[in-house]
Amino acid sequence: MRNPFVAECGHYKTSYRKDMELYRIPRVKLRAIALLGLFFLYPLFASNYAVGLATLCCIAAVGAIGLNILTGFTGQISIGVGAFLGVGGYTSAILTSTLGLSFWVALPLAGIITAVVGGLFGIPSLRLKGLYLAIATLAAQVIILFVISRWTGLTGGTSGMVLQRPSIGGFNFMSATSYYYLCFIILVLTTFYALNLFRTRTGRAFLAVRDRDVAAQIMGINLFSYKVMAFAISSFFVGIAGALLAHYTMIVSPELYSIEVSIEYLAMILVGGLGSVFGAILGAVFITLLPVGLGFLMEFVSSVLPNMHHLLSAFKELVFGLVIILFLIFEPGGLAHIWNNIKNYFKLWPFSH
Amino acid sequence: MLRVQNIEVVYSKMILVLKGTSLEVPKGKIVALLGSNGAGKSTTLKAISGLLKGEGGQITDGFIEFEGEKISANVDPDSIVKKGIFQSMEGRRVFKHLTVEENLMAGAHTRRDRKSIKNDMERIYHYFPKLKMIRTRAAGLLSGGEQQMLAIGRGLMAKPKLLLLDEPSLGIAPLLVKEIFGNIKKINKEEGMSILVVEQNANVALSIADYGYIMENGRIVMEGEVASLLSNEEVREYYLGVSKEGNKNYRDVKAYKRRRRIAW
Amino acid sequence: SDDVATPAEQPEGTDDPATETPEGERVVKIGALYDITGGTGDVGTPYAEGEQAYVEYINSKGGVDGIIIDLIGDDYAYNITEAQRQYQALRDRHNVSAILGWGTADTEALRQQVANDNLPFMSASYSENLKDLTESPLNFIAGATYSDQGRAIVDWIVENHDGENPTLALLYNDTAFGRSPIEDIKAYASENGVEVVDEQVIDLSATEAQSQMLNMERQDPDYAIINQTWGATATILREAQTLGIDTQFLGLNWATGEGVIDIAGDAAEGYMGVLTHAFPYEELEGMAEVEEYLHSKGKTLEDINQKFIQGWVTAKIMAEGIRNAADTELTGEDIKVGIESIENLDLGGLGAPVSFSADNHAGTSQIRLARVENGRWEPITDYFGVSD
Amino acid sequence: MTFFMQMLVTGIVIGSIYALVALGFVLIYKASDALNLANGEFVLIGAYICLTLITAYQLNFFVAILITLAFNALLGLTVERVLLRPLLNAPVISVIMATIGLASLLGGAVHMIWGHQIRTYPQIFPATPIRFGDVIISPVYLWSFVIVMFLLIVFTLFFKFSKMGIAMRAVADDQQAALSMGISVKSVYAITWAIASVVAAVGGVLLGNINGVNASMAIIGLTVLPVVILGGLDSIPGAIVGGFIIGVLQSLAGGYLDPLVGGGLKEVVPFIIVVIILMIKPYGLFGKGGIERV
Amino acid sequence: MDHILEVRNVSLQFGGVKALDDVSYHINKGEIFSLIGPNGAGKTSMLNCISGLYRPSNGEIRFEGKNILGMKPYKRTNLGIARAFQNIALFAHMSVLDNLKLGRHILMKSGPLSGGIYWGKAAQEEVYHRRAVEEVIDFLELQEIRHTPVGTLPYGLQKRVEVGRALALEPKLILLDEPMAGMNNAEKEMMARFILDMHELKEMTVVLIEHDLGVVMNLSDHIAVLDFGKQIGFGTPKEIQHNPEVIKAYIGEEEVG
Ligand SMILES: Nc1ncnc2c1ncn2[C@@H]1O[C@H](COP(=O)(O)OP(=O)(O)OP(=O)(O)O)[C@@H](O)[C@H]1O
Ligand SMILES: Nc1ncnc2c1ncn2[C@@H]1O[C@H](COP(=O)(O)OP(=O)(O)OP(=O)(O)O)[C@@H](O)[C@H]1O
Ligand SMILES: [Mg+2]
Ligand SMILES: [Mg+2]
Repeated sequence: MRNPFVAECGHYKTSYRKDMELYRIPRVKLRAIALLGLFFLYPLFASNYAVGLATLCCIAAVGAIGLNILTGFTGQISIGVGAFLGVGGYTSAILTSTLGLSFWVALPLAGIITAVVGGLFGIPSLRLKGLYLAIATLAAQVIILFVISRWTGLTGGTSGMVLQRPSIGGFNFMSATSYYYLCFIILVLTTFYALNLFRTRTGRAFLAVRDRDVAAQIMGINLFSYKVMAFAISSFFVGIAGALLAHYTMIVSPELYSIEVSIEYLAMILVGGLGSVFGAILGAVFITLLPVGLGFLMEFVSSVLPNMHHLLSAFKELVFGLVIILFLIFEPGGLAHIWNNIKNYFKLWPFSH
Repeated sequence: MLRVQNIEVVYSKMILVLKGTSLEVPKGKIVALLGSNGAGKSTTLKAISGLLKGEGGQITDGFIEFEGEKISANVDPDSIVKKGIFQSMEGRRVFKHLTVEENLMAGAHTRRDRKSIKNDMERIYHYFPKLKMIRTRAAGLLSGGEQQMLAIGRGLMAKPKLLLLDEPSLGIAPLLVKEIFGNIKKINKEEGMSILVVEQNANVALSIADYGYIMENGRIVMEGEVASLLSNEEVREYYLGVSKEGNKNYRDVKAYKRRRRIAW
Repeated sequence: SDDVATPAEQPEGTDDPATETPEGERVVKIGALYDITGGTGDVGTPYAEGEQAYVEYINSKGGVDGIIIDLIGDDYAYNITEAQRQYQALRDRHNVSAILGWGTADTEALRQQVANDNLPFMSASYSENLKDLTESPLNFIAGATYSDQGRAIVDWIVENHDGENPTLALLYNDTAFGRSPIEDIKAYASENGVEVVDEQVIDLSATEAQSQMLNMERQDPDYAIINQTWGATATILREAQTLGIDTQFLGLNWATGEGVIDIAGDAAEGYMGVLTHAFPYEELEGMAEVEEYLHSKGKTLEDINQKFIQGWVTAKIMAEGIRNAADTELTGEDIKVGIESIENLDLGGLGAPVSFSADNHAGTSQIRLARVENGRWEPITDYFGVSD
Repeated sequence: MTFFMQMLVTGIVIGSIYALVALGFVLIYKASDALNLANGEFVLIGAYICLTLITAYQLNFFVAILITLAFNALLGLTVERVLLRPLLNAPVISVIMATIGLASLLGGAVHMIWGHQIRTYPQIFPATPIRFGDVIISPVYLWSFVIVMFLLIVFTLFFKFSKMGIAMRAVADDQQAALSMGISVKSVYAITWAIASVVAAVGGVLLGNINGVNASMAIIGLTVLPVVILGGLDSIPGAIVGGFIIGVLQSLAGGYLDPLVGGGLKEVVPFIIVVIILMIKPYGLFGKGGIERV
Repeated sequence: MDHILEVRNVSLQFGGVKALDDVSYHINKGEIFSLIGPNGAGKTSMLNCISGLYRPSNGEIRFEGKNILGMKPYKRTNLGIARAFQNIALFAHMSVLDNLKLGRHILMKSGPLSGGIYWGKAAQEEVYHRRAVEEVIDFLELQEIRHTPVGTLPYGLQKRVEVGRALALEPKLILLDEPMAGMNNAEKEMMARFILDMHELKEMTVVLIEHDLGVVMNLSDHIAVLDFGKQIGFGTPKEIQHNPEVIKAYIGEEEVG
């Protein structure tokens, strides 16, 4: 009998359904569950500081997955993530602090409103391509920030707004651990959504638009609506990340959403691996923790060379650039690729056959 | 003039594509390299011209010798062109944003004799009058066949000692195919340019070649003077499409079982 | 949810924040946020050096009543996100008991968390917003607020203006810092019969400001208050010189200092500014300590500037708070109380004397004015405050 | 009217410097289809090197300039060799990201060497402003304008009449195919980066003379992006025209609109203009669009 | 007989070039129709007009009686017009399977919400269409490469996937632009067999552009000949073979046998 699904040695799939599962091999599924469990238990072992960092990583990962949907998977470079984070953050700030709505209503609304704004700024993608579109998104960044810092009545202008941590019933998410769980769960949901999206119709259409838009059209894909949709979906997650971040730092202010932030997010998906959900997460963690790690390095350096102190921050900047460059040169496939290599190594371990 | 000795080529460090290929192009001759899809013909040409690297390929064994001198595996394509080997790549690969004329100029990039470039361009236009009509148009806008003409013309502009042509007849109308191959033969005769041509259209290729190789699955499976190839039964049937019963009708192929490749 | 945030759970490890070194000294950890490389790095760098210098000096003297200060700080490049990150590291990783801060935007951004975490926060931002004890119960202001500085200038204008109806322009940058005193100054000016005829936004790191200066020139104000740091201030003065503008420019404290002259050259002649702290070349009692410290480093007073002194003084005030809390465990709460019990702290002339209390976290409202004469700042008034 | 004229003149001068910096972007784009986001740092380094040579080593201005240009050429070559070459076959966005990394690296190095304070050039051009009626122009401005115009003409001619132009565009179109023509992608890149870096240095020295130097000068790289896009990424005349348009409109917006909205519009206006123009001409005023035939 | 496609007086211009000049013909439902002509004659441009990538300056194109001129390309696909390109236009980074699934885009329904949640209908749909795609894979004998990224396949196989993708769409009208270019005789035979099969089994109308006259003459029911944008012949293979103008412009004297 013909059995075409010789994908992984030792595992034969007997139905299409099985062949198409997210985790095609039981061992992989197990590993995914174990990994989830590990991160769930993480706060029990980690210091508050470490939990705080992990929270920032989760939030960044949600945003990075969002950006990756647009840039990595649909091929529309966006340099406007910073501003979209801002839209999410401000929306939630206005809804909760000014209008007194609950966080649980404000969070999805922040996503939706950012999606609408993102979709709006995605309209030029109808005509613009590549770097021209990228600069249009940069324009979005600049214009949105300008509006935020000038619409003082709504946004508090340059001095920003203050937010509260969410609460549910009598429980308040003030502690590092509780907020970590909140963000972690949202990250898990986001991850599953993105993974599913890209093995179904809409996701495939995004990929098609990225690779060859003329051919995509001939497959019956409405380029315009899919491009705008990619902007909207991507912005939705960026907006959610923005809202989470705002309630974490408990402040929104235009300075929080500068171009540097946009660039940091781009770095996340590039270092992580373009067009990889998992890569986006790894990249987000990496870029979030890099300054922290460099901080440790600097502490060490300054204990050895106390007079260097002045040069340290500049040195940090230099090393940051260097790390990005080395990454691109030596691992163009990104962290996701490294991860895969490690996985492949262990898959065959201890019998490489 | 060119000797390819037992080369092995691997893509992405894993996929072995050429498994000990050897072939020779004598000075001033036309050699045809035939074979099915995926046999490794383009890979062979890229190995010679040094273009493998750009696609993640690598020569892992064997060597290539040009005019008695080994071509090191690490040398860049541009210095190979300077040695006098020019490959006209598969799939045309014209510079989309450059005009037809600029594309031809790009072909002459390594030439020092700038004066005669204008002349040569006229010669190309003479071979392909259509190109002259559209010489200021961006090459990306040309029709498939027009691009193909341009790709060949670009190769001729380089005036190499050895020209590697990858499927020059692809997408060219039958009348023009004849003309192009006629011209190739003429150039070969008049200028002594050696030519290695990869073709699916075995009929025309063999009509101008002096010698032929047949490649399957990364190996040369047959070689010989054109006359001897033409008289080989299997070659006739599989590559030339002439069976014992004479010309068949494509309508009837349904009745045929799918024919297996020649298995030696 | 409109409930006010409850205080965070105490950071794990409620161990005594004042630890002991092997030699048996008591140590208190103080965090610091510096701007060395950011938009305000021109004044941030000497200020940071001043803070570090004072701590090093006092430690070399055996600490504050035997308590060694462990100052843990880093450059945050005037970036709020980075400030947030570093604040968390200081709080959770280093368990600091108090923080020396820097920018207005980040200080205001952090004030709620600071309150939750019970960490006294003494910023280099003199934003009047930080005076509000309900919003910022843990923030302390070491110098006269920007608004007070502006008001003082308005007072000076009213007193010294010849002729009728003085007119005023405001030049600031589009940051929380830049905008902080603007509304207050406008209100105070109109109360006092000074008309604000123009406002121009000039970027912190602007190296040209031609259109703004031309616009201002059209209103031809008698005076213009600059709320910037050195770079933009010098830019303004140079543009004004090029365009031949005869307005009298007056800077708030961060727009004052040696750096302006270094960059603007003779365009700075006649420029006036607010002095919250002294110049190193002034002969003052408090300068002896500074000199002693510099000497130990093989340097002289020529090597430092007024912002260094400002940083020095701020650290000194913080040290005084620690001294007042010496008998306690030196938690954040303890130091807060310690600072609140500072009364009329004499700074040897390096700054106006400061006093804090449980319901006043603004140390002083006194300033001096100085003018650039022959390439050097000369104080032209004594300390004075807003006349109310 | 005077006010308008003054704004116009300022806009033209600033615009000419924009054009020069934009030229650096266009060159790199023509050869590699990528944006060099470290261009601003190239400008900055040029400005600092020349300044240091003049102040610390007391060199004559012209000698200093020549050394600066040589230094930047070397810098460009090094960057190409170390950074770009390993990325030869990488996607464009990786190249762009690498230049962002480069920007951070160079920025860090500059900070370590020169610190953060504004520094000013000694008076090289006469200080007394020139008056045309009521319009005031500093001589530096005038000189900058003349130098920039001269350079722009030189470059336009160079690319029009040298083999280099075609080779560059061929490389940008299809690296593999360019290689197969015998075009050395490496040397095309090396030359382009060297030239782009030299152009940036000229911009840096001029800007330094106008405004003084500090780290924020690198922002010019970002400011000029709308210029490049407006003119069309691959067009040298586009960079020039775009520079003037943005320079003038920005200056006018700064003059007339900023006071209305409370400032900051000057930085936003170029982007607004660009979006509007792009909606009408998706590849900028002079840019050639992507060619896609089916 | 039913005309599935009618082209009336279509002209198309690029600057000074007349790519199509007043072309008219019609295609019967269920036939194999070929477009031939020298290089640059306007054959691909003709297909582009049908699939909506080019907009004729003049004329009318009717699909099943409905004027489709001015309709967006993706809408025409939705009507049942599929296309395989001359210059392969596959999604190079995707597997053969995903390329083929993309061919079924219009037949599927799941959206960003249901797809992302992947529950119930969306999951069932994926499985259902996977089955359909596997049929195409079987049909074109692509079994061994179904998980291979198409970018690394040799030219000939890519051509086959390209045809497969159009086929997966289950169109009423399939436009094949030189599907046999770059194939040797045996491979051409195979492709001919596929074309005949899909024509017969799936009852598709086929429009074929091909330079191999043997193939064209054998397979076609009708042929239109273009030269410099002008239609210089229309008819059955027999008629075309004997049309002197066609012989002069395209076939060449000796070819007529
Ligand atoms: N970049 C690549 N990475 C991996 N495999 C490759 C790559 N390029 C070619 N191959 C594989 O190498 C084999 C030979 O390919 P090649 O292009 O040389 O064939 P060919 O004989 O030219 O075929 P065709 O007639 O279809 O052009 C094929 O199986 C192909 O899949
Ligand atoms: N978008 C375009 N812009 C300019 N000219 C074009 C464009 N598309 C096609 N042309 C021109 O129109 C003519 C017809 O081109 P088309 O691609 O239709 O030819 P074809 O018959 O398919 O030729 P081939 O057999 O070589 O593929 C050619 O001269 C071509 O250069
Ligand atoms: Mg091939
Ligand atoms: Mg065609």
